[in-house]
Amino acid sequence: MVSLADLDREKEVMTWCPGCGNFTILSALKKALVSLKVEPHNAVVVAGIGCSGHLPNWINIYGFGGLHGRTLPVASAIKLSNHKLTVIAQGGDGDGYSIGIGHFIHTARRNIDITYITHNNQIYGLTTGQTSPTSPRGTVTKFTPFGSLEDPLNPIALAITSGATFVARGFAGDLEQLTKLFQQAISHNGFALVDVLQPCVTFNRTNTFQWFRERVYKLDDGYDPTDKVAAYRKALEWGDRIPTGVFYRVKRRTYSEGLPQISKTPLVKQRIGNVDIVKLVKQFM
Amino acid sequence: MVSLADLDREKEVMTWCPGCGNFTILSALKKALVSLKVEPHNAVVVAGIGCSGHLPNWINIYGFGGLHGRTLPVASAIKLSNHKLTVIAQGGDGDGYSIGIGHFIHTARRNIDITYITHNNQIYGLTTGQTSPTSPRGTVTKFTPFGSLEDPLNPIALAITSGATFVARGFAGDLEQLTKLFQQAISHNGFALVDVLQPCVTFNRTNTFQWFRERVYKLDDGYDPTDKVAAYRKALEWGDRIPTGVFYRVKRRTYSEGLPQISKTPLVKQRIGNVDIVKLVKQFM
Amino acid sequence: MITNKLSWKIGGEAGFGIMTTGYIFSKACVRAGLNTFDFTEFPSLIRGGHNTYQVRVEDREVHSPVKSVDILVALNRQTIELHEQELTPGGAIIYDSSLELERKIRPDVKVFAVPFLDLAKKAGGERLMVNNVALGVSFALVDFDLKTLLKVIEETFKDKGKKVTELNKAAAKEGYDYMRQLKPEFGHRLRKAKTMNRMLISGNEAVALGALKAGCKFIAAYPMTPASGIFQFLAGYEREYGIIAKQTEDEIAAMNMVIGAGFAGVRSMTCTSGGGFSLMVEAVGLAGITETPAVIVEVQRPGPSTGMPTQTGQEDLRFILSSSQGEFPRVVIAPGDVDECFHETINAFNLAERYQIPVFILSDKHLGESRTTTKVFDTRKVRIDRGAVLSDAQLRRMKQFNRYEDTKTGVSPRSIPGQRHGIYTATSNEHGESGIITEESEDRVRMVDKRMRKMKFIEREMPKPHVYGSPHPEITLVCWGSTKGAAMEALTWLLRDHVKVNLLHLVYLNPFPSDQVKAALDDGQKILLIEGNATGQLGGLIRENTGIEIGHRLLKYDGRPIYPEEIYDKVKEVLRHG
Amino acid sequence: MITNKLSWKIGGEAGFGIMTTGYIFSKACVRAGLNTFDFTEFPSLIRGGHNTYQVRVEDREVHSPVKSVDILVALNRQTIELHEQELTPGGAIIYDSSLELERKIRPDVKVFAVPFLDLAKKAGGERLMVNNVALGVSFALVDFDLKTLLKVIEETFKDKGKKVTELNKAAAKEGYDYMRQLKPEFGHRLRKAKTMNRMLISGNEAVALGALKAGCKFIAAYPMTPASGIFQFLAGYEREYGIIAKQTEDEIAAMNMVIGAGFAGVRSMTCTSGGGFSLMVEAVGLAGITETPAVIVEVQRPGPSTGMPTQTGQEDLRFILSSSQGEFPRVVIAPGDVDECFHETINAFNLAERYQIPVFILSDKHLGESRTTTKVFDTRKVRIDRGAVLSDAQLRRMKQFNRYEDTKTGVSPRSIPGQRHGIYTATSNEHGESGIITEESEDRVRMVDKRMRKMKFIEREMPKPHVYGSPHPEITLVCWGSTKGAAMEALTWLLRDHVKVNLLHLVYLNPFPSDQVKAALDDGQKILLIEGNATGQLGGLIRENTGIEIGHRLLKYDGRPIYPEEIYDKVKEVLRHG
Ligand SMILES: Cc1ncc(C[n+]2csc(CCOP(=O)(O)OP(=O)(O)O)c2C)c(N)n1
Ligand SMILES: Cc1ncc(C[n+]2csc(CCOP(=O)(O)OP(=O)(O)O)c2C)c(N)n1
Ligand code: SF4
Ligand code: SF4
Ligand SMILES: [Mg+2]
Ligand SMILES: [Mg+2]
Repeated sequence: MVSLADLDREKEVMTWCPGCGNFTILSALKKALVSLKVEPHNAVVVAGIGCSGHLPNWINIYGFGGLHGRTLPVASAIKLSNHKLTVIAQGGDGDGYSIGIGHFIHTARRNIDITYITHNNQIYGLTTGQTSPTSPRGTVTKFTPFGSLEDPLNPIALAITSGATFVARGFAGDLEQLTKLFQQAISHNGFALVDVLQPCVTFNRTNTFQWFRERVYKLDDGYDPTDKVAAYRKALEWGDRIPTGVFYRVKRRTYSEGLPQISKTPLVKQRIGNVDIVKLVKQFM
Repeated sequence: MVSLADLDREKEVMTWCPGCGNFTILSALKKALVSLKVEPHNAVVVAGIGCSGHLPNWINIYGFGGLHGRTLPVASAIKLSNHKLTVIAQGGDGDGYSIGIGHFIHTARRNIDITYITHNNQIYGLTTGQTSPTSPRGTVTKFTPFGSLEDPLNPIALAITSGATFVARGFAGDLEQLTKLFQQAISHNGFALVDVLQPCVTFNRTNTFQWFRERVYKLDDGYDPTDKVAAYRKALEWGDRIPTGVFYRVKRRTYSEGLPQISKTPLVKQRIGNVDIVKLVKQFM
Repeated sequence: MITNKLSWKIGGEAGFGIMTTGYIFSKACVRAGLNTFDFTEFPSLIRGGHNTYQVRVEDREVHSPVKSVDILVALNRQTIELHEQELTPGGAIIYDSSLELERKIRPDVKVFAVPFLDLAKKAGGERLMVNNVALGVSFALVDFDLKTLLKVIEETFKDKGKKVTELNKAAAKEGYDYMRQLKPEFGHRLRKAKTMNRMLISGNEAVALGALKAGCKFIAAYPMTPASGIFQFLAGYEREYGIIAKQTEDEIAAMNMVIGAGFAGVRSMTCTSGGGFSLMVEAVGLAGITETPAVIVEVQRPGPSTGMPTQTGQEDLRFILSSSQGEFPRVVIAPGDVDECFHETINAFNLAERYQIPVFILSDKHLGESRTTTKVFDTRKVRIDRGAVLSDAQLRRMKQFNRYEDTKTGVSPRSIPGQRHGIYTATSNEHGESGIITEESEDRVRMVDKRMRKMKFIEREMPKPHVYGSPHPEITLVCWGSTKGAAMEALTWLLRDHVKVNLLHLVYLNPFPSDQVKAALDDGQKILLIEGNATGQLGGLIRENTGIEIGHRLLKYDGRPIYPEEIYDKVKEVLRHG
Repeated sequence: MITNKLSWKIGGEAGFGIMTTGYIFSKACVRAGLNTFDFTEFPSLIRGGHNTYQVRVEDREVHSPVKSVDILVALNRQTIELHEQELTPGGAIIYDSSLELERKIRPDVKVFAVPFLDLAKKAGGERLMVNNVALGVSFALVDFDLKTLLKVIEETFKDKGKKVTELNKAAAKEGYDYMRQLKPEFGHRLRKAKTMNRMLISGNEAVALGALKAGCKFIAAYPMTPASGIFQFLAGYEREYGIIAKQTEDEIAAMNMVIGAGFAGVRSMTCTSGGGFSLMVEAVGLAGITETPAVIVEVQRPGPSTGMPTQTGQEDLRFILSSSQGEFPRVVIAPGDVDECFHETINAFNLAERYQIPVFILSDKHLGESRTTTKVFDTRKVRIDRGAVLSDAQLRRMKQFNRYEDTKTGVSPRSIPGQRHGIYTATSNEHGESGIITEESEDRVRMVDKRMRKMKFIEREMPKPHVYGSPHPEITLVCWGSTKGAAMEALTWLLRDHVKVNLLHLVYLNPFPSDQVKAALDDGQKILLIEGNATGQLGGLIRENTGIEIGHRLLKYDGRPIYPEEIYDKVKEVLRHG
């Protein structure tokens, strides 16, 4: 049996600011993995660069801390190389929605069976405070002393548009719900986004825990996450009330399922010692 | 008075395949510019790399043929440098929706006042036939001999989601409508996408002029392009019937309008001969 | 009468099958036991452009095309205008008699105006069959074996059904008969020879075949001329050979995927050209610091930027050598011919995994897309060496597994995700031996030293540069990569002229084989540097590493390959004047 | 008693204002007429990390920090653990008396356990005021001018309101009084001096100021440590100076925007570090072939990949020199101090427009983020030269405007979009003089030659490398960029020791000043190469361009700047042994 303790790396000092929403995300992820009985050596987390990107140092599963914005191609390739692994990609809102947005959209439409967790703090944390694509218009930062001039992106609507087959929003102030969302996302067969509202207590003084607590509510049981237009309608809701939960869910063949060459044996397990190319050579003769 | 002849570059040999949809796009663009009385020296077209990318060689306005997928940043900067210019970006579906999709999304949300024309032939033309992000699943190409495994993107829905303020679809088989759409897009104050269904007669044997003629229809006068959810609904329509026309249109402050520093004089006209930095130097003393 | 020594060229409008036609000509020659080198030229346009396919045929091995042409088949006027001057005196021009020529053709060549379309129609075909008529006409002119030609035509079109095949054959036969009946007098002929076990293959195909043989299971790439052929080949065998060939959204994704797959324990690669590689540069450093094996094939074309997408050049050597911020070990291999393409690709995969580094294959359009005749690749000595991967048992026995253990060779045995006792975190940040981020001075220095130490060990086992020709040269030719072909040809010609000349050809460019290069060049002889770029990049590298400054240079950067004639002439000039 | 020669350092947990505190200390010294060099260290973490700010103070010019510390102010235990060893004998350690120390402090230093929090509270403040207490204590210890300190505190906090300002001042005063009343005996003191017209400025700020002065109107960048300071500075003056500062979605967009603005006639720039620059590589070639002016500031940090984001290094020289496929002219400038940062940035803009090329400013974290005291920049000689831009009248008079006209210098006069008679198309493909795509051999060669020709003319007008020190040296130090500071310090010390030594410092690295370097190194003297990397990149460049191989090397790559002590020791060692 896997326990939470198996996922710990107590030795390593955690460097997130006290009170940062990232702690909850890490806890929820550990709990979800444990509850799903994923063995540590069969899980891989791929991180970007950002405060969020430090996460793989503090969870005892395979980890790959890649480049800023490039989590998804790395994670996709790991999954295709060994689709028996549980593959999780995670990174910041800058990482995923600014520099990395192209990969987000294309990984979604590919429906590669990985879970993508975004630590959406509406700010660049690690670089000490610049606007991110989810910062509200008018946000004042070091880079935008006169207020940003851009409308924020809507990650939920973007995911739906791009073909993600599981689209959810969580809140780092609600460990229980977040854990459940991660469980569902990891269990989902296909590309799953969990966009997490993650207060940055140091650089985002607007979207605080308090601010979110006053606004978030859970999509209720009556909500039908298979209706795309309805999902769009919910996705557009942002302001006094902010819905959380699973916005959209649909079944579609995953990328791996379209590859007969790995239906029996994962790529990494196939032998390469003595590939026979005689037949091919003949073609050139 | 500007005439169509002013926009010609007869000397240059056109190298598109006979019958290619690109010819219509070029004609429509010229007609739109003439009808809007845009003087050739006040217009700039920024192209990507692809068959479509050859266009600036054959129209007598300022042209910039940049990199594959990078039309929009170049076009944006030209516009910000001199917002009196009419700036048009154009490129292929690979250029804009694959490698360049990040710029597409971010330029849209910035609402920079440029027109973006995509030559959407659902294939990579110049590289002699590979799938593009708009190729239907199962498309067989040199790169996907067993059929592509990815669902196509929906450029119209993506543009709406990203905050484009004018979103339209044209068809290279309808010069008149296309000209009108280009006129509207260029006149629109803000980021305008015209996604053009452009048959590639050489590498796309499925989505031919005939194929489209049997399917396209025009959004009628009763359609309200300011209703976002309705726009999504229309955007999702693709198959036996394919809507064309303006899907979505909304007013929003453009990026330039948020910049008081250019409200009087375009950046390029501001004098730089003798910038006074004495005050700033004092700060460091 | 010259036997089995011919340079044949066909030219016509793009989009009308010139490429296939040239291929058939060449393949038929190879089937008949001859050796060929094929060379194509086409602009980066789909139609409206002008294409040529040139086949050099001999009964001995040929390493490069020559500038001169003995038979020119012109399907359009441009072919005559652009290439008439390339004809050897006494050569032949065969052109479509329906073309309206604006001026006389050179008096010193034989002219055959052939009613191509009429003949095609006579055979029951149409415009598209004209090329086959041209093949038949050409074969008749050199009195060559029609049967072999028809056989190759049959194989080529068999997928299109029997009817098409027969029509194509009939067209060729019609052309053949037409020319025979003219009883042309011509100074060249081709005869069957007995050479066996020959393949007609391009550099791109050889690299792909090498990758397959090396056990590459994953290729991620974004389409880019002239590298696409590699991906295309492997994509065709995805199912049969259990490979995943992933067309990505861009080159950034491709390179990051290669790293993901490498991290997960799968041999993986990408292929691209300079512009695409530019986008991979950041991830190359990621492979560097995470010590992830990766094979990157860069098929060069002339730059800067988009440059000339369908032409050739050798301009990216210095770029590849220093690409990405920071310092880390890498190997750069520039094969000189298709045989080296095959074997060095296998080496690349072995080196990448054994040293856990990015390894580059630096090719170019000329090498990548020109087909040439070569002996069937000898796979008997091929070994797959996956380097230090710990077994489950080994991992279990370890007190602590340190992924980046500081070892004598700098190589740290690794685990593969999924192994129970091999859990670790790789990171693009500097880290300690365990893999966890650190910014301590000592950790940093230890890791830099550990990584860079690999270079010493690679250098020791690296194949030495080849030296061909005279043992005591008065002049040494120096070149790298695909220029080998033309240099080998020129070498042969010069040796035949009793010039004391040799050739130093570099395949391994990093680590740089300083001692061997120095030894080869330190003999007081004249030295001629030959490169496909404007700045003499290898020349700079040689001076940087050996102190030797090369005085004579043949630098070509017009997008065309270097021809043996150019080298030959330059050597003569240097020996005369310099 | 040592007057006006002090190395002061404060350390504490990240996120508690150490940076501001150090800045106040330094600024107060400058105001009092002294010279400082500030040096900060912090990990790439927001909290939980450990920060230090070190200020070296003298009454003569200082060019670099020193390793040794005379006063160490420790706000946390780590400061003591990590930095105690840096203290000079007789130095002082001031620490928070509430810290529980695990072991004794060195016996040869003076120890002051100060109840920081109590004092802060006494002044009416809280935890955050502790830093000001430390400032007061420090000033008292060196018997320095409290008034100046209070004035600088006031200026620093004035935006936060009167109350905060007064509290901060009170805290400083409390600390000052506390220490005065202890009547400490200490070997260092600071005294006001009369030097005037001094600024305290960092390299990043100096570059930004240079850009402003040069008429830069457009900066596009993506946040990246340690380059962000440049953007930040300019963003703050967007409105006042009529600039657009655009944070982009990534570095690819940033570089392409710079090119768009340059094409449109606006002086534009970007700033980034190695990883971000990796993503710009493709577009650098676009600037190259379209001949669009562009200024790129790369502020280096140690790689490869993410490496050590908040440390320093000089590892990207070769990368910058060869970045992007193909060959095209570029200028690479590595300023050595803040004055050069300012002036060379202006030069960069002039060169970029005059030669229509990308120009690089290669800085690093140490230069970019360390503040230093310098004379107020002399702007009297600053000239803005926009190069050959055709007027409307000139264009009208032309029969045909050829954007890429083949000229003697390689520079073709350009038009700006919006000019009636200047219409043309720029393209990333190879093109003819008019700008229209071509793949012809001659056009290609003409364009390559035309572009590369610029290098010759740039070389001719380029400032020569500086040589400082003895005219007939027995040893020459060679370095580039930010290493100048430490080398200048060491030079001063060595000259004081009567060592015959000089320093060759390179600011312009491309085109490479081969003749001058050769002349400076060809004297039979010993040569010591000093670089912040592991492979000796400048060393390679020197050998490549002059044939001179440098035998002695001081290479440092632990992420820390090179210290003058290290150079001094190495020189002594080389002179002794080697
Ligand atoms: C190519 C590249 N550009 C820039 C950076 C610098 N950088 C590091 S983290 C970061 C953004 C951090 O914001 P986000 O992704 O939202 O993560 P957070 O810190 O908020 O968790 C940036 C721009 C980088 N590492 N790589
Ligand atoms: C960075 C980079 N990668 C790849 C290429 C090669 N390339 C040229 S055009 C093209 C795609 C063309 O497809 P599309 O954008 O749809 O344009 P079309 O030719 O169909 O008009 C590609 C991949 C390139 N020029 N640059
Ligand atoms: S800066 Fe913000 S996101 Fe980063 S660790 Fe601190 S609170 Fe968390
Ligand atoms: S390949 Fe297709 S898109 Fe390109 S010119 Fe030909 S028809 Fe048009
Ligand atoms: Mg963030
Ligand atoms: Mg296309």
